[in-house]
Amino acid sequence: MFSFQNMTQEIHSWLSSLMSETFVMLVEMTIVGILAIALFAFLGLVLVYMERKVAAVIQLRKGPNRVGPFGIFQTSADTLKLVLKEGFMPDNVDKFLYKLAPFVVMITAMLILAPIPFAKGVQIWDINIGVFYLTAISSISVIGILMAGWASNNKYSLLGAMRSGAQIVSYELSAGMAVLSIVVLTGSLNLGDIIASQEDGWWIFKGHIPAWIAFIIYIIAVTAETNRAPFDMAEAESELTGGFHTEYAGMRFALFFLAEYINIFIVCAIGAILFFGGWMPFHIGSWTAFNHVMDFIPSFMWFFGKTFFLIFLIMWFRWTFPRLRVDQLLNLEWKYLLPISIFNLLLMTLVAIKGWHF
Amino acid sequence: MISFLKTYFTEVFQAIKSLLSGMKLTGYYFTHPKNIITEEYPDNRATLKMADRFRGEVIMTHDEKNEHACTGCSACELACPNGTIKIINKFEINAEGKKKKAIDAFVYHLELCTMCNLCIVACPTDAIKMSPNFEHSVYDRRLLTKQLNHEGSKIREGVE
Amino acid sequence: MGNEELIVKLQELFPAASIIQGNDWPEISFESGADFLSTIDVLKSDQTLAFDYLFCETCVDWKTHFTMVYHLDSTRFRHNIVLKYKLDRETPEIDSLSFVYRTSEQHEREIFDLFGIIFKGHPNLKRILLTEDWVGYPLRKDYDDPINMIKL
Amino acid sequence: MFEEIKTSNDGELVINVGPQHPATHGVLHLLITLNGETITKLEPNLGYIHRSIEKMCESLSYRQFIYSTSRMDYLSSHMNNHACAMIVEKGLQVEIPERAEVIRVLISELTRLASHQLWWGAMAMDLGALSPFFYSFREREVITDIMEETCGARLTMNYIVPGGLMADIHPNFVKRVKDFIIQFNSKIDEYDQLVTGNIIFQNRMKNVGYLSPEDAISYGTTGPVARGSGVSCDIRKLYPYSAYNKVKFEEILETGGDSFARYLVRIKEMKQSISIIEQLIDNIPEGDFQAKTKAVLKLPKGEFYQRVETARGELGVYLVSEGGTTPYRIKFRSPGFSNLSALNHMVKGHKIGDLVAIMGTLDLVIPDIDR
Repeated sequence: MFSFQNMTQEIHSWLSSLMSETFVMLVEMTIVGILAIALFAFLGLVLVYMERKVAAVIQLRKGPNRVGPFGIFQTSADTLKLVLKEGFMPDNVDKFLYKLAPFVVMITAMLILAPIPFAKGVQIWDINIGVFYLTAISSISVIGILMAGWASNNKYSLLGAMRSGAQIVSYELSAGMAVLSIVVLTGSLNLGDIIASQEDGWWIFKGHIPAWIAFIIYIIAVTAETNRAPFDMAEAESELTGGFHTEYAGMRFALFFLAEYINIFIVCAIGAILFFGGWMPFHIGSWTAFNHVMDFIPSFMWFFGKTFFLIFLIMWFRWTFPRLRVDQLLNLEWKYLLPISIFNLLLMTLVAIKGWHF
Repeated sequence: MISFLKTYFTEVFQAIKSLLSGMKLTGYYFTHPKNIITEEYPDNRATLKMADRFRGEVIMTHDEKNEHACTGCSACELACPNGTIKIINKFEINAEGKKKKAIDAFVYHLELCTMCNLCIVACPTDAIKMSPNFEHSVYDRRLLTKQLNHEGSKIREGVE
Repeated sequence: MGNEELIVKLQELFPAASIIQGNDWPEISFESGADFLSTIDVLKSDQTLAFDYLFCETCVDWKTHFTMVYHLDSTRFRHNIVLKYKLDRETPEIDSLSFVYRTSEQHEREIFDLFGIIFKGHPNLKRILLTEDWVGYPLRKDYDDPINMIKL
Repeated sequence: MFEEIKTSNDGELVINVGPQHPATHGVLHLLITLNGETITKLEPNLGYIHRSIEKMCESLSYRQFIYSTSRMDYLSSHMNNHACAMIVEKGLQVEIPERAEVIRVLISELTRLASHQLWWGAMAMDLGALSPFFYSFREREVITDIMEETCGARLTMNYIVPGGLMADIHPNFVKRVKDFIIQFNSKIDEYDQLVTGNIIFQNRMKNVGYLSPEDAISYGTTGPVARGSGVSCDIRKLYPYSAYNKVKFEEILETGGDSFARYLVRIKEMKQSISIIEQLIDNIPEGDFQAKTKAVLKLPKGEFYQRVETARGELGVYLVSEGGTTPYRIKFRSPGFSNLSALNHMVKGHKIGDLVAIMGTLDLVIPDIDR
């Protein structure tokens, strides 16, 4: 069967025959870096296009339909426009931080790509504390947002950044709790192990009600963490005109924009890995024949299919719900999500200890 | 304690229920793209039919003999609230050797017009009317000042 | 209360004022110098009148003098009167009603802006529609601005 | 070079909301003082779209000045025109044909529906839900199409002339309005499903922007704003004009006084408008659509006042005539201007997000405020 593992191994052995080990590593790192950036740009284009189409159909519109068939090149054209735009910087901004902020947000988003297994055997960095790494790195992006808000020297930006800070710090907790409950079930922080543990069924089906609750909490918390509506406090265009990126234009704004979508992809990918088995095909316990049929669908299609389903869910939220107020946002976290997720974690631990899951 | 938990969970479930009902509606529209109401304007120009009373601009009707019904009474000019219409009159000698007032130019400033229809109401001979044409954009605003009577046109016989 | 009853009642309360039946509602007019705030106080607090709702406040420039026009409604009895107060053209001054009817705070700013009438006791009397440095009061009949032409 | 954002000593931050701000729906400028995210003071700064309509009307004839009032509250342009036409008719003492009155009311109610629908969509958009805007515009589009067919324009119709109407209704009018009623009745539940029942929306609206009945009267608020506080102020009911005394409808009163009450008033008013239209659409009397009037209108010397219920509240037109062909002085008491004055009172102690919600429920139209 077709496998990415063989391909990467062949490339590795071919390179090893050409040069010394250090150079092989350098070349491989470069290739991986280029691939990551390419994936980044491609995902950005696809997700923005997807968002616009989903929004359009929900809102009884057609959406982009002029550039290319069904407007598929619309986002490329937009990117071109943003690249060509003047990199405008207002007076009285803190120039260093103003320029640095988009890159902080962007690099954070890129770093999280490392431990994600995109398909069977396609993983940039197979780290044994993968889940821990993800939760640790994903909280750095708030620094970029705070930086942007502060450096812009704009009151709206500052308010937006402060809101975002409060929001991300709070919602990290319940997202972490939801992630932990799966870690409790598998007993491993390694993403590869977590996927492998779902070979006989995904955790959302195996883990009973606690897994469902964890999933719902996870999806709410990550919607908030990525600053998406209905939790887009940091931008809140009808309140703060644009929030932390009010003063940004051109490519710098595009980086924020891109990072937002990459973040959505990443959190959905993690969600897919934890609850829906990542690239693991749909398997049911001991139905060997059925499982074999499912194995014929390539693993990367399973991964991207699940991820895009979750992305669609988050988009669906955005185009349905009104925005929460900032104090209600924190209420929701501290009065509802956090207590529930703590109890859910206890419940999950009980399930794991007693072996009540399938 | 129990009652607190009960209200707490009822609240949570009702909240989720209300959110799901909203998602049901947007989900319905997402899965039923036939509800899309977009009109692709420049593409549907061939089939686009404006309402017959639509006020797009003032025109002067001319028949096939290049004759109009405007006597130059300037009732429309007086009725106009913005000074959109300017009538320049001339005196023609007709067949019986009588001097007769006729219009030289019916100047219409489209850029000032608010399409209030007062000039059409005021016109005693129904010489002018509103046309449903709404595509007025031009590259030079001077082009918006129009002369409504055609070149070489004259007043229709019998219109006083 | 019907209009006729209102006129009778007002005549009792304010013998000095001239009261006529207008097109819709009774009109009560005061000459400049009358104690305006106490008049309003009576109109608002009298149990049979209870004019608690000021729905229109404006001014008319009569070239020789100004007339402040107040339209009052009673949300309890649903009767209306028109109150007029004559103002001197040289020094147009009147007591502000912004503490009696909160709505008049903005209306008085507008009247100050467009007519130049000084409202004594107004908390924040400055131009509202025009810019702070605008010269003249546009709704006065002698106002003429050749640059920003309003008349055709 | 780097200048820090300055706050006053007690930590207060002054922010300009507007004149270009997505939630002010135009060029309203609010100067808000914040303590953290809590608003401590709000001062509106008006006049960005002041066009001196009152002064302009002093030089326009009685036939001409009606059209310019469409540009005040452009969402209820027909009601504005109606008020002006009625005041001229009052001065001339012209009897209006029954048919014209009924059609005026019909178009008024359609305009009110269109206005409330735009409000519904725009307010949901202020709160961050973007889809309702398109759903409300789908129905509103049908109304504007009906307007376009009968009146000749979609927004600033200028369908009214002193003495009646500019033209008779279009032959399709009755049928299309009936179709619209059927369509609207099937869609109004979606509004509740998507927005009214939504828990996030209810939390945003309830107990926000409280306006007590006393304050509502004192601030001169009218329309749905005052009715949300339980103050009866529907001119259509209290001082019926035109054909409103021939139809049965309820004046919607909510006692909550908060944003949600104001929201409910408008939602319920839409249903009342539909009921008024249903009562009248089959009973348009035959006859002329216009009374005979002179070509040049002259009002007798005197003062005239006409109150009309627009979609936003009470519009008062005060006209002073000196017997000439133009008004001597005309004053438009616009609903938005008075409603806005209550804003400062309502937002105190609330968050920025609430300011947007409260402004949404006030349903401000900026040209109406500035005139």
